[in-house]
Amino acid sequence: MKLVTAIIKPFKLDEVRDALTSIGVAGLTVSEVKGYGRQKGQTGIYRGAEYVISFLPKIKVEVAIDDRDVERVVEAIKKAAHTGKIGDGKIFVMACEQAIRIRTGESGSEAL
Amino acid sequence: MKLVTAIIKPFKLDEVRDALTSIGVAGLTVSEVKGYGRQKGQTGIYRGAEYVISFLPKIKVEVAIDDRDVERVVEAIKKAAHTGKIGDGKIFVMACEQAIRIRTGESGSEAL
Amino acid sequence: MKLVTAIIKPFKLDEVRDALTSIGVAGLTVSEVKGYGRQKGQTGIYRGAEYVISFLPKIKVEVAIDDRDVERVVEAIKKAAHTGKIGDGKIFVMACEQAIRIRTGESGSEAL
Amino acid sequence: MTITRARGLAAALAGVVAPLPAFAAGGTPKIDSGDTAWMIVATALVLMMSLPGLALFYAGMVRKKNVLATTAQTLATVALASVLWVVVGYTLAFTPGGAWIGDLSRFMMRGLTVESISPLAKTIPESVFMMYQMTFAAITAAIVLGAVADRMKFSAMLWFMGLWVLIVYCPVAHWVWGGGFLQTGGTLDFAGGIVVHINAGIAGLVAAIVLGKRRGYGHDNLAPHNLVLTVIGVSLLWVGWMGFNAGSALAADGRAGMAMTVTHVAAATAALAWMVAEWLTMGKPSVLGIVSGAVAGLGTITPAAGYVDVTAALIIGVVAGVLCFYASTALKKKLGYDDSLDVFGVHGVGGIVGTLAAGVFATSAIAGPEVRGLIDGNGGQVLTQLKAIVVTLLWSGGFTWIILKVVDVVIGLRVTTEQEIEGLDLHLHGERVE
Amino acid sequence: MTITRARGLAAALAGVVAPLPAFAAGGTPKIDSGDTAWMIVATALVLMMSLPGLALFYAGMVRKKNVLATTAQTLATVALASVLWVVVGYTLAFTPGGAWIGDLSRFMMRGLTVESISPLAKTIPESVFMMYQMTFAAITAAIVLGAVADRMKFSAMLWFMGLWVLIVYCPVAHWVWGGGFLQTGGTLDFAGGIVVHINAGIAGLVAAIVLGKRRGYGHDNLAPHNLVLTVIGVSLLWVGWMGFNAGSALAADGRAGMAMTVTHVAAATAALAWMVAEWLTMGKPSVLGIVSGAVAGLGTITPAAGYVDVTAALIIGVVAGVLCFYASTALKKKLGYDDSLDVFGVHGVGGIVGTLAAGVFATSAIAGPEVRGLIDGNGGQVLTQLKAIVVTLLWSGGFTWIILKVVDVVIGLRVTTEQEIEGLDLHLHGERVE
Amino acid sequence: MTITRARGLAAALAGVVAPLPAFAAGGTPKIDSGDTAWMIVATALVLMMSLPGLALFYAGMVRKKNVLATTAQTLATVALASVLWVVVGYTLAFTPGGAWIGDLSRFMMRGLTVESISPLAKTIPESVFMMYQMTFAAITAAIVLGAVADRMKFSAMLWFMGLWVLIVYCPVAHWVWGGGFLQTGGTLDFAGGIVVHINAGIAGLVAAIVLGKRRGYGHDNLAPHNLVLTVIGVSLLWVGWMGFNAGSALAADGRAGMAMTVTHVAAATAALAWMVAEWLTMGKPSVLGIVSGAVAGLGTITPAAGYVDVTAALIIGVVAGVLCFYASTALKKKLGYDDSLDVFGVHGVGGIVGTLAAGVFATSAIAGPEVRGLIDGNGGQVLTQLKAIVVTLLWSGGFTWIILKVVDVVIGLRVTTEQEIEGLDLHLHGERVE
Ligand SMILES: Nc1ncnc2c1ncn2[C@@H]1O[C@H](COP(=O)(O)OP(=O)(O)O)[C@@H](O)[C@H]1O
Ligand SMILES: Nc1ncnc2c1ncn2[C@@H]1O[C@H](COP(=O)(O)OP(=O)(O)O)[C@@H](O)[C@H]1O
Ligand SMILES: Nc1ncnc2c1ncn2[C@@H]1O[C@H](COP(=O)(O)OP(=O)(O)O)[C@@H](O)[C@H]1O
Repeated sequence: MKLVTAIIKPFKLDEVRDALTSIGVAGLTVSEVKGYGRQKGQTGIYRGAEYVISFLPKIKVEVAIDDRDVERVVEAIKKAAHTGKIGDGKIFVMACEQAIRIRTGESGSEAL
Repeated sequence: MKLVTAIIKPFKLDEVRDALTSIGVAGLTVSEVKGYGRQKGQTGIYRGAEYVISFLPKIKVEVAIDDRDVERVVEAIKKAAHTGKIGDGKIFVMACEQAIRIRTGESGSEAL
Repeated sequence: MKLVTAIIKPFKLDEVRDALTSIGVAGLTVSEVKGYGRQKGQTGIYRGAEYVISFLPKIKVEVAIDDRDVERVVEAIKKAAHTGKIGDGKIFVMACEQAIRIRTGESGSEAL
Repeated sequence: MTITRARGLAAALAGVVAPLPAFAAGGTPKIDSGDTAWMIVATALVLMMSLPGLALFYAGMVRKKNVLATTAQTLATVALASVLWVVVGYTLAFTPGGAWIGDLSRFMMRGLTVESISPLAKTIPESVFMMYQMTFAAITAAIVLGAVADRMKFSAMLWFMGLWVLIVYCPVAHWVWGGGFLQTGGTLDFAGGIVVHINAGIAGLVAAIVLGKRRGYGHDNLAPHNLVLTVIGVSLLWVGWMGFNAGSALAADGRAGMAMTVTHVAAATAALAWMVAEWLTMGKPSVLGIVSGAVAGLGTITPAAGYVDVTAALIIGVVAGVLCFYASTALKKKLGYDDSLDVFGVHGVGGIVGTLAAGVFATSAIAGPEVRGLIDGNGGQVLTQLKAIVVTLLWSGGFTWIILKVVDVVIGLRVTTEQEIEGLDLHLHGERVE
Repeated sequence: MTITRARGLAAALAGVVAPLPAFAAGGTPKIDSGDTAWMIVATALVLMMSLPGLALFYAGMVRKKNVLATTAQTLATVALASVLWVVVGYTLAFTPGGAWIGDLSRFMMRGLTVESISPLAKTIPESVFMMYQMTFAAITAAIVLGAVADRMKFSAMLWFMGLWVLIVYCPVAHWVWGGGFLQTGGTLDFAGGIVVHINAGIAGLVAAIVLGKRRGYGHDNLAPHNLVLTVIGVSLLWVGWMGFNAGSALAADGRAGMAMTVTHVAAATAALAWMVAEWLTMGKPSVLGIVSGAVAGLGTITPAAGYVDVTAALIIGVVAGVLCFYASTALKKKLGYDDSLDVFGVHGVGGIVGTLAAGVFATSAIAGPEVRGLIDGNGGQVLTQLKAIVVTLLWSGGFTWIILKVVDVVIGLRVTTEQEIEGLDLHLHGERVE
Repeated sequence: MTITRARGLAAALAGVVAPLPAFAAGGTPKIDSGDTAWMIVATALVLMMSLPGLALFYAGMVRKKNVLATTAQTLATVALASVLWVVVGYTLAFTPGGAWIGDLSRFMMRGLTVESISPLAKTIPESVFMMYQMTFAAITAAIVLGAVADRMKFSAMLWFMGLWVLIVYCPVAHWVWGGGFLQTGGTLDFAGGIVVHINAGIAGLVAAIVLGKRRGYGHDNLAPHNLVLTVIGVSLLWVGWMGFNAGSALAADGRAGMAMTVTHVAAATAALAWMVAEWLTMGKPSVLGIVSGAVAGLGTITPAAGYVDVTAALIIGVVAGVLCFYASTALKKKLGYDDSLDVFGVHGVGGIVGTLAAGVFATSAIAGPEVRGLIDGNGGQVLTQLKAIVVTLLWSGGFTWIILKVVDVVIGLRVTTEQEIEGLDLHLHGERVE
């Protein structure tokens, strides 16, 4: 199995979720994170004092999937999260050795 | 070493922590996440407009452990987080190549 | 590639970010987490009732990097996040099989 | 003080003296320190209803990304309406003029001194009367905006509200309170069922329809992000409403006391009624329901406040709570418009019900000998009330539509999709709540 | 105005005229616009103490998952108490009747007109007097709920509070202010040390014991989730208390001015005293401590407000701050009950201390010739005060226990464990704060 | 009431009667229930400006980690100033004494009874006058703290504020309102442009410079963490300012009505002016800008409130909004000090502009025959105003500097770097907002 982690722009979350469910992904976990990258934060001015907001709000989507689904899932996220503007985010793929569903005790692909 | 990640129901956190410490786990990291899965969010009605709360609040527990402890840790989480009702969550096991304790510089199992 | 995850003290975030950028790391993702470990939470007293704050606020920094940068990155974090006091945190290194930049579709080291 | 506001100018000019002992001060204008003390405070209370009352009531109900933008709308509307009021609004609404509109004798408040007294309020300084009426104009305009929360451009909002105060509010206030044709025709509106609530309610409904639904309406979660703010807001509205309704007696007397009493009783009753209705039909009594009920009760009793007794207030409270609950949920769903914060369902429906209720329950025992409703055998009063309701719905609804269409053509009413998704706070004001 | 509230009905009926120049208006009832202006506003101020004052004070101290449920309790209690008050509460408490309870002559407020004046308040409309007293009944009930925050069923809460207002509050109010036996016996309670604070404090203690401790008490972190809300709440309580204590003079006169003065002085002093006591014993002055001190000072001065001078207020403030700090921390821990938001530690202890302090520091120089405390050589006053305290503790404590036990048997008092862990907001009201 | 505050003691003692009909009550002290009602309420309103008004205004603008510490500063300062005021502050400021300072005849408020009347306010109880003035002392001190938000030790803050009230506030209040040399010299300061705003503004500037910049100034994001709190705060400041400015008439009369009118008009106008200025120069109208504009307008009109007409208020509003915007952004940046919450930019600049504006726009038509500004042909008034400004800047600036330096040497002014980074809430008070 693989764990696919995507860092995306917050307003793309609904589209990414829809894209994933439409290709059969049954579950995923999201969290609020802050990103730092090529996309520079705006320079803010607050009453005459300038400052740089270096961390921008992003959403992290984690989805555990079967090995054979990796390509489709990555493609789906890529398409749904894409705006073409800097800061669109990243997708990371890692090996996941085991997965267990707590409710039933099922494990492996069954558990996803 | 392994990194065990569990997505659980929020009100089970204290039980999971107690279960883990009782089998000798010395440290863990938790964060608030939102989950999407078989457990469908309730349909809310707010002043006549229906909507689906598709993401439910969950807690992510991450614990790095020695290879030989995997089974016990997974069992402990499974038992403590179990309610038998849909939405109980998942446990993922991944390989962790290296761990370092920042304070002392120790690494490997020493660092956990 | 590797995914390096560091759990650090919140007030060290700026130093860690500066240390990483100064050695050429182009991007990273941070999130707020809570930690449980050797560093025991303070015992609070609220109107005569004692309680233990067992989870302490920590920051999780995730940075995906090339294999050859692991040592330098780990060193940089270690140095920047170090106070020598209990609770300084941990660094975990995991294998990352694939990385994709959503904006351009680049993958592998190019994407970092 | 001799003349209650709703009987107003005509009576005042004719020098009619209400034959209630407490009102025996007679017709000669003379500043009374007690009445003045009360009316200054009543003015402060009504101002508090807008800022921070209404601002918080609304801010708590929107999504977090729009909370500051929502407060900005109330703040800017109150400021704008206030400036327009001293320049030309007051004189249009509250100088004699004719049946439709006042004259310009107080343009830029010229001639106003520390000694001025309006014939409409003979025991307090005119400056206080003018300010008190200003707070009504400001809150009425600000109420409208709840209907279009989350999607209107700030610049368009300013143009809309400025024009609305002058073209819609000032004439209606003149008709009902400034000596205009509805007042001389005998319409009863003690503290603003018609001028404030129907007026704002129908404008909100029209605006919601012209702007269209919020993105995500019907599938996204648009529920309130922080009802604690809404609870603070409603609480301050409730407290401030003592100034709104009891202040409309324009004196510190038994009339004000009775108005305060029935106002509070109707609010409490309607809060419980909405709570029970929701509990029975939806399974849980929501905090939003309780506070919405309170506002519904307050809005509904408003036109009747100085005319009815406690028993009537209990009845009006129950009816207000149940009807507005129905209007804001089942009915709204059926009709399919997206009135974001239920301006029509609460203020519009409440204002109509209350204006009719004034015609039914007004009683000489409370309101003085000239005022009689259905229960005193004067069924015609209900028709008089109905006429005023229809006229106001048409005028306010029609001109609201026209103003919005013009503003839409000239600068556009609605924010872009990206702005709407990412939030007005960041896009319109460059700020966000952590 | 002639008669201050605490001297009340008996004196009023006997036509006693206080020999202070400022009170020289005599015994004939006549509405004064200045007194009326002040009492309408005082009513609004006391309403603001409950909504949003007390609601926020409490909401900020609970955990985030229960914040809306906490506001719902205050909202619903105020609404319910208000309706019960106009139906039967007012007449039970404030009509002559007998030594124990009033009669039913004002049932459903029948006979109340714009001209009505109560013999208990001869310069303001009865409607205003009735409303002013209503706000006291409402806030007293709402205070009780702090003791059982985080664990009571909403339905049980409604039954408890409704019965409590009728069975506990109305009689005690009658005894002390409505011509009952404590008043005729010479008890001094200017603005509610007995009727409000002891009454609510002991009821809270009993309720906390009957309901049992919160889950997690003693090991989980139950600290306040957002003290900013609590600071807003206490600030509005503080401001509103001017209406509570100075309003209890029932007139805008020197008595009201002195009551306001000592009220504010005691609050400020007690805030500093608690702050210093906590700083010395715990190492840090908490914001919760400063605001708790202010509330302790306000509650403690309440029974003495119209009777004592500034020096006494400073002493009362110091004692209140230090004693209530001790009662809410060390003492509570020793006794082992879980009074969630320290209703007994602050209101109960404060009320007792203040009621005794009124017996000690009351002085004719401030309170008029008939009133003399220990410092004026009348040690017996302290015993009179003590008797009233004991009677109230027994009545309120006893009936609170009985009401709760009955409600427990019929519908159950406490939420389920899952509801308590996951939060009342979601389970009882279907809402949450983002 | 005969004597407006700013004309004060000298006139009062001479028994001068203002020849306005509404003021015809004459010079004999006699408590009027209407005036008393209003002044009790005005006192409550000004108290509400500090708690929770100013506390929230400031708390919303700091970072989340310092929000409770910021409220603690306001709370503790108000409590401390109140206690100092009854002990010695009032008698220093408002008893005859000499040109520089009052005497000690009211030390510990000795001799104050329900009948006492101050020669400075002949229609209300002295207790009310004393309390009203207390709220001014408290808020003036609390305003100063905005300049040093986020970095001052709590203990040092207490010492600083206690000394500042006695050494800076009391003398200046005596000079301008208590019969001191600025008042007898003809200075116009209706409600506190000099005593409150310039005084606090310059003290804030000096304190900001003495304490040094916040860590991270110029590169970290120091923007407000929750402007909703700030909006609530400013709204309550705005409402309370009716008590501040209209209350400074010390009576419920036409003067109070005019003061309320121009106060509100200036606030609304300045809010719009700052909004437009920011929109044009920065591209977006921020909520912070709108509310800052309102405060600027309120502060600026304060010294002129009882003396000018509506047209002048509109002009003053525009000038206040634009100038304070400039002072708080471009100018502050140029000068390079870190006045955290713009105490000098808003209150200092606003106070100076308003005090001059009073000299320009004061007109006998509003202010009575003895008062004439430049537009009435009395150019000398502007010089008189200027003199008072300079004297106050020097006294307040100088002694603020001295007090801070002494406190710094004795206990240190600033928190440690770790405390500043991790937040004052946790380190100074052991609490945090979830
Ligand atoms: N090496 C990395 N490791 C972890 N997260 C990263 C890394 N590089 C970028 N990110 C995340 O991806 C987000 C987008 O990256 P950025 O460089 O701003 O834009 P783009 O991907 O379009 O070049 C960042 O805000 C950060 O959260
Ligand atoms: N494939 C997945 N990848 C990541 N997280 C998942 C995945 N499937 C489920 N989850 C997480 O587990 C939670 C519980 O899953 P759900 O399907 O609702 O219930 P159950 O595990 O009882 O079948 C989800 O809310 C989500 O956070
Ligand atoms: N085994 C572990 N798995 C995951 N996170 C851990 C683990 N051990 C410690 N942590 C994280 O590291 C933080 C610091 O650990 P702690 O034991 O308190 O201090 P130290 O690393 O200095 O010994 C913890 O708060 C927790 O977030």
